Parts: sequence; C-alpha cells; structure tokens
Amino acid sequence: MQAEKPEWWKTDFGPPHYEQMMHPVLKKNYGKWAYHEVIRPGVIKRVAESGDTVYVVRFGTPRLISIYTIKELCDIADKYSDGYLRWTSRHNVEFILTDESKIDDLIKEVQETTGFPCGGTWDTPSGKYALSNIIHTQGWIHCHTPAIDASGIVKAIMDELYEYFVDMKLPAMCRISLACCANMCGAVHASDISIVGIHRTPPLVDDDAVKRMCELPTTAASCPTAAIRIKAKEKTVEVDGEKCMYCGNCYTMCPGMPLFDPENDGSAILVAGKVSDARHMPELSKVVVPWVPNEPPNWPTLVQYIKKIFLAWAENAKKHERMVEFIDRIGWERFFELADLEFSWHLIDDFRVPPFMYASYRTSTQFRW
Amino acid sequence: MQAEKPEWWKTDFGPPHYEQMMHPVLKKNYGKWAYHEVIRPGVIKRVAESGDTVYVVRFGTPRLISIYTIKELCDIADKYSDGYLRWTSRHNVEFILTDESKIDDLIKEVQETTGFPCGGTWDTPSGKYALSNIIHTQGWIHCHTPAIDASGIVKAIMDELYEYFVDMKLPAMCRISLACCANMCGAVHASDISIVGIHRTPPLVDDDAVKRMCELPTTAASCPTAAIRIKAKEKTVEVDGEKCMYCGNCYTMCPGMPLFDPENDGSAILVAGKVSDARHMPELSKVVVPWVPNEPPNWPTLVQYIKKIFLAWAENAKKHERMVEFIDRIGWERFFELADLEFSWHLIDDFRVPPFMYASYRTSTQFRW
Amino acid sequence: MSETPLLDQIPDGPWPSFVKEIKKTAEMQEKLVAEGKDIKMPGSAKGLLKQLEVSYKDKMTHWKHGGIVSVVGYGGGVIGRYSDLGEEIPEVHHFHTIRINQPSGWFYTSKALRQLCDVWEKWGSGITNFHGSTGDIILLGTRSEYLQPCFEDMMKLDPPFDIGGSGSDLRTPSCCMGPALCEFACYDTLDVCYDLTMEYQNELHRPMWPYKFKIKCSGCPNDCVAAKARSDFAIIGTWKDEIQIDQEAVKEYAKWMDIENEVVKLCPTGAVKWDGKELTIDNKNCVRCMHCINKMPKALKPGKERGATILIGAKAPVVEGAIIGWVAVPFVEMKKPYTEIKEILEALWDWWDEEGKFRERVGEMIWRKGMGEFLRVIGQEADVRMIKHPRTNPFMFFEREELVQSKVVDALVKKGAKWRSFKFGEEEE
Amino acid sequence: MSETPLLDQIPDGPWPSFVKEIKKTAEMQEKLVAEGKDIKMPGSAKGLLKQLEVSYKDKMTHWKHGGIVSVVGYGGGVIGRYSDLGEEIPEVHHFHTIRINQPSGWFYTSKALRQLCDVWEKWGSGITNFHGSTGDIILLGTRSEYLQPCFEDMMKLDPPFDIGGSGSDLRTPSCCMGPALCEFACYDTLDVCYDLTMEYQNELHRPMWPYKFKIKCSGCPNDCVAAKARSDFAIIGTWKDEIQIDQEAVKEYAKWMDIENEVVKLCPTGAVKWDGKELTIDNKNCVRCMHCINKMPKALKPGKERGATILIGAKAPVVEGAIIGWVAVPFVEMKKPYTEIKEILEALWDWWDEEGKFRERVGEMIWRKGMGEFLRVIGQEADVRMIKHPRTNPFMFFEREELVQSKVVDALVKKGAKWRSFKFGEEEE
Repeated sequence: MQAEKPEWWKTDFGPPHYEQMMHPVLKKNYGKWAYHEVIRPGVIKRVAESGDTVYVVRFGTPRLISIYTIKELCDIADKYSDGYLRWTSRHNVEFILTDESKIDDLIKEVQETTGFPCGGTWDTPSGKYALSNIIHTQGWIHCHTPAIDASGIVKAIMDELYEYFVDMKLPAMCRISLACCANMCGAVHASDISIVGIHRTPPLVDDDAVKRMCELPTTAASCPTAAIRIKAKEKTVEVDGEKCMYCGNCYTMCPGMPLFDPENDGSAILVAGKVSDARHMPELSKVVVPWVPNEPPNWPTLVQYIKKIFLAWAENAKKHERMVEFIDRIGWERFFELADLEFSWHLIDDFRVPPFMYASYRTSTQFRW
Repeated sequence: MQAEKPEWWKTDFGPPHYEQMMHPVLKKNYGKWAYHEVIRPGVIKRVAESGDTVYVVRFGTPRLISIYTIKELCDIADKYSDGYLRWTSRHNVEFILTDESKIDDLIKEVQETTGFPCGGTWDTPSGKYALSNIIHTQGWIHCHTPAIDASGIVKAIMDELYEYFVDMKLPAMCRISLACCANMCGAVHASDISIVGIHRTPPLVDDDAVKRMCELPTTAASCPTAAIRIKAKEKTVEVDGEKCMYCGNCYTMCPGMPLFDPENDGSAILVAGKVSDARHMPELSKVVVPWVPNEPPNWPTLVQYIKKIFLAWAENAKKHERMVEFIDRIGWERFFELADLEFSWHLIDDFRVPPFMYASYRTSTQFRW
Repeated sequence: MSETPLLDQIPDGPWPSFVKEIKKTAEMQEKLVAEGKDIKMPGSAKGLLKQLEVSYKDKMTHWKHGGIVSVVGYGGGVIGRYSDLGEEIPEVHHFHTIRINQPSGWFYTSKALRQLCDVWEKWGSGITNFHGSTGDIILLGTRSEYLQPCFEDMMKLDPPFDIGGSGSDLRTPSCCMGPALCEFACYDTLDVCYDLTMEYQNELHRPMWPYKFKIKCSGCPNDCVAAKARSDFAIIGTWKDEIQIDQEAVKEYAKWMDIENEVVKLCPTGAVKWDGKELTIDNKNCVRCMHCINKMPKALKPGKERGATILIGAKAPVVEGAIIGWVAVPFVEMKKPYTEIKEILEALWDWWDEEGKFRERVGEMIWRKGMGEFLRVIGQEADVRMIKHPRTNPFMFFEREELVQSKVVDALVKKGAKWRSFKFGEEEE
Repeated sequence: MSETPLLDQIPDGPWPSFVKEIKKTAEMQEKLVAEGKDIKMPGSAKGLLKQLEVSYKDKMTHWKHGGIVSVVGYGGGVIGRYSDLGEEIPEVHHFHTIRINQPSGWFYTSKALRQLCDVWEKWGSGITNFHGSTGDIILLGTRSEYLQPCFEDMMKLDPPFDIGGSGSDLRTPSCCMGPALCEFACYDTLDVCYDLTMEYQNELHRPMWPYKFKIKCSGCPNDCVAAKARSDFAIIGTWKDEIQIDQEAVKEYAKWMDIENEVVKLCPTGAVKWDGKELTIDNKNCVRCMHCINKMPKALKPGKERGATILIGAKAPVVEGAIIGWVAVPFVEMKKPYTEIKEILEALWDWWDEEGKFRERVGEMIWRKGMGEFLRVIGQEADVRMIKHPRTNPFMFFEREELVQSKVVDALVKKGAKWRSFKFGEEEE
C-alpha cells in the first residue's frame, strides 16, 4: 500500500460513460427511433425518425469468452461497424452496421473466426420467433456451491436446439435459463424453461470444520426450516434430515456443512415463468420435473427432458403464446400429458411458509380429464 | 340423573331420516328430475322425467323466527303443499306445490300471515336474477364476541334492496352475507358482498379476571401476531398495541381480555368472493371498506356503502357476470372509481404470514389509469 | 313510552322483521300463560328484547362467555350463554342455545315441526333460528335446568330430534337438496349426509378432537351449500366423461337464447362451439364448471361417469386467514356404503387426533406437515388436479428410498443421521 | 491420451464451446509466453481445464469458500475463490474473480475492450464472462497478489474501468439499451443507470447494508433486463395517457397482418378494436402491456405522458422462495437529476440500514414491517395499483389517530398502553 498516491490514482470513478461507447449514428438519433423490424434471423433493422438506418446483427456466445476471442470481435467491429459493438442481457454480441451490404460478410467472418452463430432474434409483427440464448451461472467453472455444472449443460441443450436459434420458427418467445443452485445468481425463476441445480441429501456435518470456521447461531438461523440444532457442548451442529430440504443456505454460512453428493445432486426443471408484461402478467416458473441426474459431459437425460418440454410447447402453442399462456389455455393436466411428464407429490408445494404454498393449491372443482 | 333409563330413553339416534320428511312426488321422482325453470320471481317449476311437475315457492325469512310463526307456516303447508315444507341454505322457506293454480293464494297467504316476501330466485337460461337472502350470524342477539349486530343490519340492508329480492332484475347472482366478527360462524369470506364485524382497539386487560379465569400460555399462544406477553409474576398478560390487529382470538380463550369499544367497533366490507365453480373458480372476498361505524338501529352509513357497491355492479355488469368477474374485467382501479370508494393502506395485506399477503401484491406494470 | 324505543324503529321497511318475531313470541307466551299453559320461561322473549335494546343503546353485546352445559351422555350440542345484565333482566340470565340436527336437505313435515315447536314452547324462549350457519335448527335461549327435560321430550317425539354438534367435534353435516329436487345432482347428497351423520354419531356428540371438523355435501360444482368455502371436508359432485347433449333441446333454446354470447363466450376454456345447428363440447378441454348446463338445463346434463371431488381445509379467517378448500381427492365414486369416503375420513381423523395441535384445523395441519404426508395418510396418489400450478420453489423433500446409494449417503447413515421417511411408510434407517 | 477426455467430448455440436474458449486461451498464452510476453498466470487457463475435467469425472465442484480479498479502498467487487485441488493444480489454487462495472447498455468501443483485455492478459487467466448475471464484466481467475496491480492498470486506461459491486452493497446497476436503439423506451434508461451508479459509488464499493441491493432499469414493460424478476428496485418505463396511433401505418399492417386475431383478441383487457378501417383503443381500459405496440411498432407508440413504475423486492428463491417485485410507486416522472428516485432510494436504505436483519432483503423486510410503514418511509400514498386485489383477511391495523375517542381508548391510554403509531409519524401517546 502506497503512503502517497500517484497522480493517476483514483477511486469511485465509475464505469465509462456510455456516450463514449456509442456509435455516432446512435448518438445522433438517441431517443428518436421510429421503428424496427427483423429482416432475417439475427438482423434487426432499426430506423430513426431522421431516416437514418442501422442494422443490428446478433450472435450467440457461450458467455465464457477468451480475451483472444474478444480481440477478434474487436477486429471485426473495426472492419464492419466502425469499431463499435455491444452485448445483450442474454450473452449475445451485436454489431451495429450502417451498410446493409456488409451483413453477409460480417456473419461469415464472425462464424469463421469465432464460431458464434447469427440468430436469437424475433419479429413480433410477423409472429416469427427464434430461441434466445440461455442465460446461466458459473457451475463447476467457478462456483463453490453448485449442484450441477452450467456451461456444459447449456452447450448440450443449445447444440440440440441450435436450429431454433439460427432460424425464427417458434410461435412465441422462449426464454431458457439455468442456475447451478437455488441461490440462483442467475435469477432464473421467471423463465419459460429453467433448470436449477438441486441437492437431495442433507449436509454432512464436518464437526472439526464447523468448530473452526462457523458461527453457530448464524448457522442455525440460516436454515429456513429450522432443521439445524446447535450442539453447544460439542461446539458443532446437527441436522434433522426430516426437516432439511437441501437448500444449501447453511453451507453458504458455514463451510463445515457441505451437501455435495455426486450421485444425488442434479437438476430440477421449471417452466412457465415470464417477466415481460406483454399480454400476460409476469409470473414465476413452476417445477415440473423434480430431479434429473448429473450426466457429464453431455447430460443426455436432461437434454431429452428439455427437448420434449420445448417441443410440446413449440408444436402446440398458438402464435404469440408463451409457455405460461399456452398452459393457461390447455391446463396443467394436458401439459403433463403432452410433454410426457409424470406428476408426483414433490411438485405440490410444501415449503414451510404455509399460505404461500396454499396459493398454488387448486380451490376449485374445475378439472380437465 | 336417572339410575335406570326409561324404555323411551335413547342417545345418538341422529336426525329424522329425510324420506320421512319428503313430499310423495319428490320421493317418487327422486334422482329423476329432468329440468327446472323459474316461471315468476320466487316460483321454480321442476319437471321430472316421469312428467310429474312441482312448483317450489320460495319466501325470504329473517332467520330468527318465532315458534308461532313456524306453526303458521305449518298450517299453510297443510293447506297448500300436503303438509311438506323445506328451508334453503340461505334462510328461505319453500313450499312444494303440485297444483299451479294455488300459487297466487299461497303467496298472498304467506305474505299476509307472516310478512315473508316471495322471491330470491334466479333463472340462468333467461339470465334473470333476483337477490338472494342474506346469510348471517347472531350479533347482539346471542353472541358474546360480536363487533356488530347481525339481524338489525341485515334488516336495514334488505329493506333497502327489497325490490331486488322480489323481482329478478339483476345481471347475475349476488350473494350477500354478514358475520358479526372475524371468527365468522357464517363463513362469509367467499361472497359477492360481505360485511364483517371488526374491533379496532386492543383488548383492555382485566388483570383480576385474567388471574381468575385464564390459562396464560394458551392465551399468549392464541395471538397470531405474538402481541401478548405473559407477566408471570403478576399472573396476567400485557398486549402490545403495535402488534395487535384486534382479531379477538385471545378474548375467545380468555374472558379477561375484552376488546369491545362501542365507538371504534364497526364493519369492514368485502367484495368479489364466490363459491360456485360456474365460469370463474371459487375465490375469497376482498376488503374494500376498512371500517364503517355502528349506527343502530338503522346503520345508514353502512347501508349506503352496500347500496353503492351493489349498484356499481348491478348497473354495469354484463349478463351472468358476478362481482368478481365484473371486477376482473374492469380492473380494481375502475371498481373503486365506479363504487366511489377510497383506497387506503389498510386494504394492502400486511397480515403476518408474508407470502400470503404477497400473493395479492401486483407484480406487474399492467395498470389502468 | 315504549321500553324499546330503538328497536321500535326497526320494523318500518318491507323486509320481515326479527323484532316482530320476538315481540310476537312475547305476546303469545303472555297470552298462553294467562290461559294456564305450562310455559317455563314466559318472560324470556321480552327479556331478550330488553337486553337487545340496551345493546342498541350501548353499541355492544351483553352476552358473556358460556360455561360448559350439556345433556346427559353428550359432550356438545349446547352452547352455554349468560347475560351480563342478569340482575336487571333475570329472564335472560341463562340463555343457552340447543343445536338440533336437521334432516338432510332441510325437508320437514308440518307434523314434525309442530311437535318440535311445542317442546320449545314449554322449555325455552320460543325463539328459533331456521337455520344456524352450520345447518342445525337453533333453539335460542333456555336455562341450565331445562336442558335435560327439554331433550328428553325431544327424544319422545315421532320422529325424535337429536342434538347437533358443537365444540371440538364433528359438526352437524349438511347437504344441498340434491336428487330430491335437482337434476344436476351427481350423487345422492341426502343419503351421504344422513349415512355419515349416523355412522359418526359418537364423533358428533362427544368433542374429542383438536378442534371442529365440518362435512358438507353438494351435488354439483354449483355448490349450493358453499361446502368449498366452509367445510374441512367438502364433497362436491362431478363427472369425468362427456356432457350429455340433447341437440333438439339445444335448438329449442336457440330460438330465443343468444348461445354464442351467453354460452360459448362464457365457457372458461373455450370448449363449447355452436355453429347454429349443433352444439359441440370439447370434453377434453371442459373443466366441469356447470355454466353451459346451468344455461340449458333442458338440453345439457352432466356425464354418466359420476362421482365427487373432495376438497379439504376450508375455514373462516381466524386465525390464519380465510381459506377455500383445496383438492384432496379429485374423483371418488359415491357408492353405498361409501367405504372409500369413510376410510379417508377415519385415516384423516386418526392422524389429526395424534398429530394435531390444540385448535388446529385439519387444513392448517396439512400445511404444517405437508401434502406428501397427508396423501400417504389418506392413501391417495398425487394428482395434478390438486394444484392450480406446480410449486414455484425448488425446495422439495426427498425420501431416503428415492436416493441413489452414494458415499455421502453411506457416511450420513453411518453417522446415524435421522432421515426423512414417513412414519407410515418404510422404516427409517 | 488427452488430459481432458471428458471435456474433449464437448465441442461436437454447432453451439460455440466454452471448452474451446478455455483451450484457445491456454494455447495463446503458451505461445505468447514463449514469445516473451509478460503474462503472470500463463498456466491458469490450462489449470482450469484440468480442474473442470476432475469435476466432470467426480460430478461435483472443486472450488472452496472464498476469503475476503479486495483492492485498496474498496470493500467489494472481488470474489475470493480457491481450489480444493490446489496442490495437484497449483495454477488455479487462487482463482479470484474481479467484477468490472460495465458501461450502461453494454455498449463498447473496440479500443476500450482491447485495453481491458491487455490488462487481463497480463494479470489474470485471460478468461472472462461477457457478462455476469448482474451485468458486470467478469474477469475470471487471478491470484491475490495480482488484484491490486491489475486494478491500478485498469485505472490508467482511457477510459478507465472501475470495479463493480459484491457482498452486502449496492450491486452494479444495469439497464436495457433504451433510447440508444429502441423506439419503445419511455425514459432514458442509460442515463438513469449511469447517474445512479455515479451518485452511489460509495454504496456500490463499500458493503455496509444488511444484504445486497439491486437496481435495474428497463425502458418499457417488455422489461428486456428482467428487472421485475431480479432487482430489489426495478424501474420500468411506462405512460399514463393515450397510445399514439398512426392510422395510415395501421392500414399498411392490415394488408398482411391478421389484426383481429393477433392484436385485438390478444389484448388482455379487450381494449383494442379494429373495424377494418380504424384501430381504436379504449385507453381507460388499457393496461399498458405493450402487446399491440410490439405487434405494430410502425403504427403504435407509447403515450406522451411518460415516466416509470417502481417495483420492489424481486429475488431468487433462497431463502423465502422466489419473488417477482411488486409495485411500490405506480408512476414517477423521470426527469434529471432524478431527485424523486433518489429520495425514495435514500429513505428506503436508511430504514433498511436501521431496521433490517442480517441477510434480509428489502422486500422481506417490507413483508415483516408492513406496506403501511414502507409507504410512509418512502413518502408515497397507498394506491390500488400496488395490488392485484385488496386483502382477503380483515386483520387490518389502525393507528391511534384514526380512532374515535372512547372510554375504552381512554382506559387504555390511562393504563399506559403501548400503541400502534409509526415511528416517523405522530408521536405515540
């Protein structure tokens, strides 16, 4: 630590101002856009009130990117989009072109250099939708609490659903997301399809580690189902396996309580969440498959579940009908049939806060058979 | 207590069998009814597969009835319906006639003898609905925990809405109900319009009475918001007025904790509940007026609130549209405007069980302005 | 001047007046006593009026908590009630209520009612409720010492009337008019109500549970006894197969009814179609809501594969907030002697009896213990029809038997871990 | 044989491969180091692959809880991460993450990005995430001793890059592309995001709250940054007046678009009508859902009276279950310098700071304390637009000031009753 700071030293200077990062055409037409249309998968034409037109060309990325790939993208930006590029909230990279004739070359060059495919767009006016990129968390790449990997599963699913990313042949938007544990850095709980890593065995308490590293009252208090009892004399804790639902919150507080179990960790699959207010209000996703095992490197069982859920929707939904709207129309009875899923008691909410789960119980005799 | 029981002595013999009480035509056509239609307000024609026809003639009653009135009804039953009569679940009395020509005389005689008006029916095929009788609890007539009277309020409201009972001029069914406290013997929580007696002051602890009559742990445990603390030394309890929401559950457990306050007790008004599954699933009623004072003997303020809510619906709803369906269509924003009600923070759920109240928070930017 | 100036203002409007009923009782009793009739509480109706007048003036009740009063051999059915104006108005010092178990569907003969009225004229106030909220006949107001002779007189009637439920017991079951008068009834509500009432006389008359338990029977989803909103155990008639359609009768309706707007467009799932000639129903998409059947009773009828849905847990707001019952059994056949219903009830009661907390309703206990355990108790499989939608949180329990053997599991077992496993399922390791 | 046989199976399909990205980094670093470039962690990308291979074999993570690591003057922004295979794979023994505050809308110049890559090439693994879930640029993997020089190099860039949020602080705000590219933006999301980020640098860099706090800005109800689902404080653009309609442009759409089925019938409130010539919108009945505007961007635009809705409390499932934010302020004008937004934020933070429990999110605290108190804190009136429907239970609180004076109240006051009254409202009696 320096006693005296050099003249270039600064703190709290914040991010670069966005204006410094913005293509001149965007700056000129800032707040004065007239309309947009998707002229082909991955290419959004945006027209300003001034008549200025830009072509935003979108490419899917694996989120985890090498600096050398970024530099390649920079080179491409210099060549095609005056040195400007941006990322979307779903890990896509976009180039902003003013010259329509360069689009083909750009797409070819990005594909050849980086392998990133052009796509992931939708055109609401014509009702043509591509699958968006999957947002996800770190998994085994960098996280200390995951129940599943992230990047590997995403790769396996996107390999399988690739055609839907590069083409716009879906009836509506479909957001897929993945979080490697229930802590959900990715906040995937309002997606059309989401995958959440879950543990299924209670923490195996390492008494020595607990004694050394954990604050007992905080650890006990961290349990939402009061499954942790302090053993004051032994300076450790014990877990009531009947009350534990394996959320891992205690492990976050106390490294002495790992709950990794390679054979029993895995994924839960949720569907029918939504964030946009278009047509149907935002809604949380719901668990439809309680557990699928971890099968690296390609997760075939999980991929097949996702695919059959995805196709049950894609092949049966009406235009503009997102997953939740589709299920609202056909009913959960029919959805489980169509997607060939089994309903089990796990899917009935029994999390401790009673009226919350009650909110999902059917208080009606309105059924489909 | 007798040492030896007489021969007529019996216990657990149960209610009379319904067959003993049933008109022969009903017995004959039991389970073989073909259809029904309402031929005039209060008169339901029911036709059996055999071709047999009965006319069920309905009269509203005040629920509280003198045995001398019942005897009068019995005389009328002997004269018009072969000595058979029945009550509905909403305090109406019905006569079952086989001779259509006697209907006019019956209605006249019931009205003249007892003052009970003919009506309270609805005919779904033609979409004509009368107001049903109000179900209610005991109030000051016989209850030890009420915040309001029952019979007096019901009388005042039905006097005002009388025309809707005797005629079928409503767009849909409307169930009004009243419970004199939140304990709701009447279970009015799923009605189109309901009135619930509420207290608004915390219990005034009578230490002597508590000491004499109350079991302290049970009393403290009865509080859903943990507002009651035991003062072990004094053998009494104290109430935290910040946490108390005046439900009266403690008073039920412990007579030493009355919470009657003539100036601050009163009614809350709830709307848009429903039990039938027809069209819209069953739903709980929602509070739209937090408090109206007790104004015996005629409760003018409360009656005017009920009337304006009732008319906001009756004059604007579509055919078959019950209160909840009406509000679903127009939105709560518009309903508060139409019924000329004020929205206040009291109406936002803040009852202790968090996710329950959250279920009612709007998680969307879908608004009407 | 009148003794009841406030109450005197009430009978003005056209709706029948409860004050008039009380006054009528008081006047008749006065007259009959003068004629020498044996009436034990001649001044009680008048006393009730006096006390009510005070309540109207004070704007509060003057009834106190009741003590335990009952009749020989019974634990419930009588509600003790005392006035706090007992010194000023001794006629209502005791004013207990007797609940009388009504016949299924509230059907009566004049003969039976007259007999009952005569007993109440002698031993009570002469004031009644037809009926109380749960469905019983309510006899309003008598003294402790008259309870037993009053009940003995009711025993001797033909037919006799028995006492209903109160306290922490099975409350008097009730039902809609069902097949006695209604073409919609999907099962025999009157018979089920009677059968269960008779089967569970002991549970009805001797409070022994954590809290009250209500059973109500409605013949179809219209639910005319509001079972879904106010009974711990609601039995609602329904069907699984196709709605029966009489196309000729539909055509008759079409002559005057706007079928498109009032039937087709109001179907909650868009399952009904009408092309001007034929009405078709997509029964796979029908949710059995009753609207189209209500609209065209001559033309449409519930299907033939009939039975009932059981909803569990409905209750009023105290203490956890009001609850509409939720689906416990989506479909059950309703065949005499209703063995399946009884097995479910008894398994449920045993469980509640053993595990329920003081004043915990069955529904609240299911919340506490979980639907998984509840379904095992009543021997039912989980069904998607039990929910509006699946859970939104991934905090699922798994049982030991569902797990794969692993080193972690082995280590936990070795450490002597107490493990989730239902008491009535596999033994825990 | 390959050291990573499992990972080698991954790059098969057409989707871009993260394994390829890691391998590419490893190969380039190997090459550049050979060329003499100053790269501090040349083997770390390869080390990451090795560790990941072990995870793929073991089916579990090999990262451990991080300790507290940071840079001078900052409390957050760096996530400490250590491998439990540190002995076998020393290249990833330390593998800390640096979060870098992205520019509003994730707009970049190639120049700025290249500079940043150069710094990360020197001091880190060369592996990044574009972007992390909250929106930051994620620099994945460096050692404790390189954190400080790495940050110092970032300071010196033109433009410099600052560190983002982590821990119990304001997390890096993020926003949609807004007016930079989108005709739907109802307010300047990029400016608000930048302005708030700059205003609250201290809150962002120095964890001092009960738990994390996220702000996200979306320009319209389509909510392209999913603010409603994942930010404690979501600012969503909207409007109050009438949707702007260009009837000529509607007619153009009508030439090929099925307006009746795809616009009119999909309006959630039936507010849109189309008679073949003119499109009319019942704006009193419109809920600003965006569907018709999304369908016809050339013809329809949000109204002119624009602003934003603030939703509060969204979060992931741990610990109380996942939550979508609910309405805290139905409409607020979005005028620079955004004083109203800042006043609300600061009042909220003060309250949370004082009353919040350890690891209690703002939304959870509002549940605990009640919406009434929350609204007073942020100085807002209750509005029907805050709820889906009013409460279903009658268990309302009333304040002392709302009551009528009465003997009971007098007696309670005399008894010294502690009474409900908000701390920031009237003094309690």
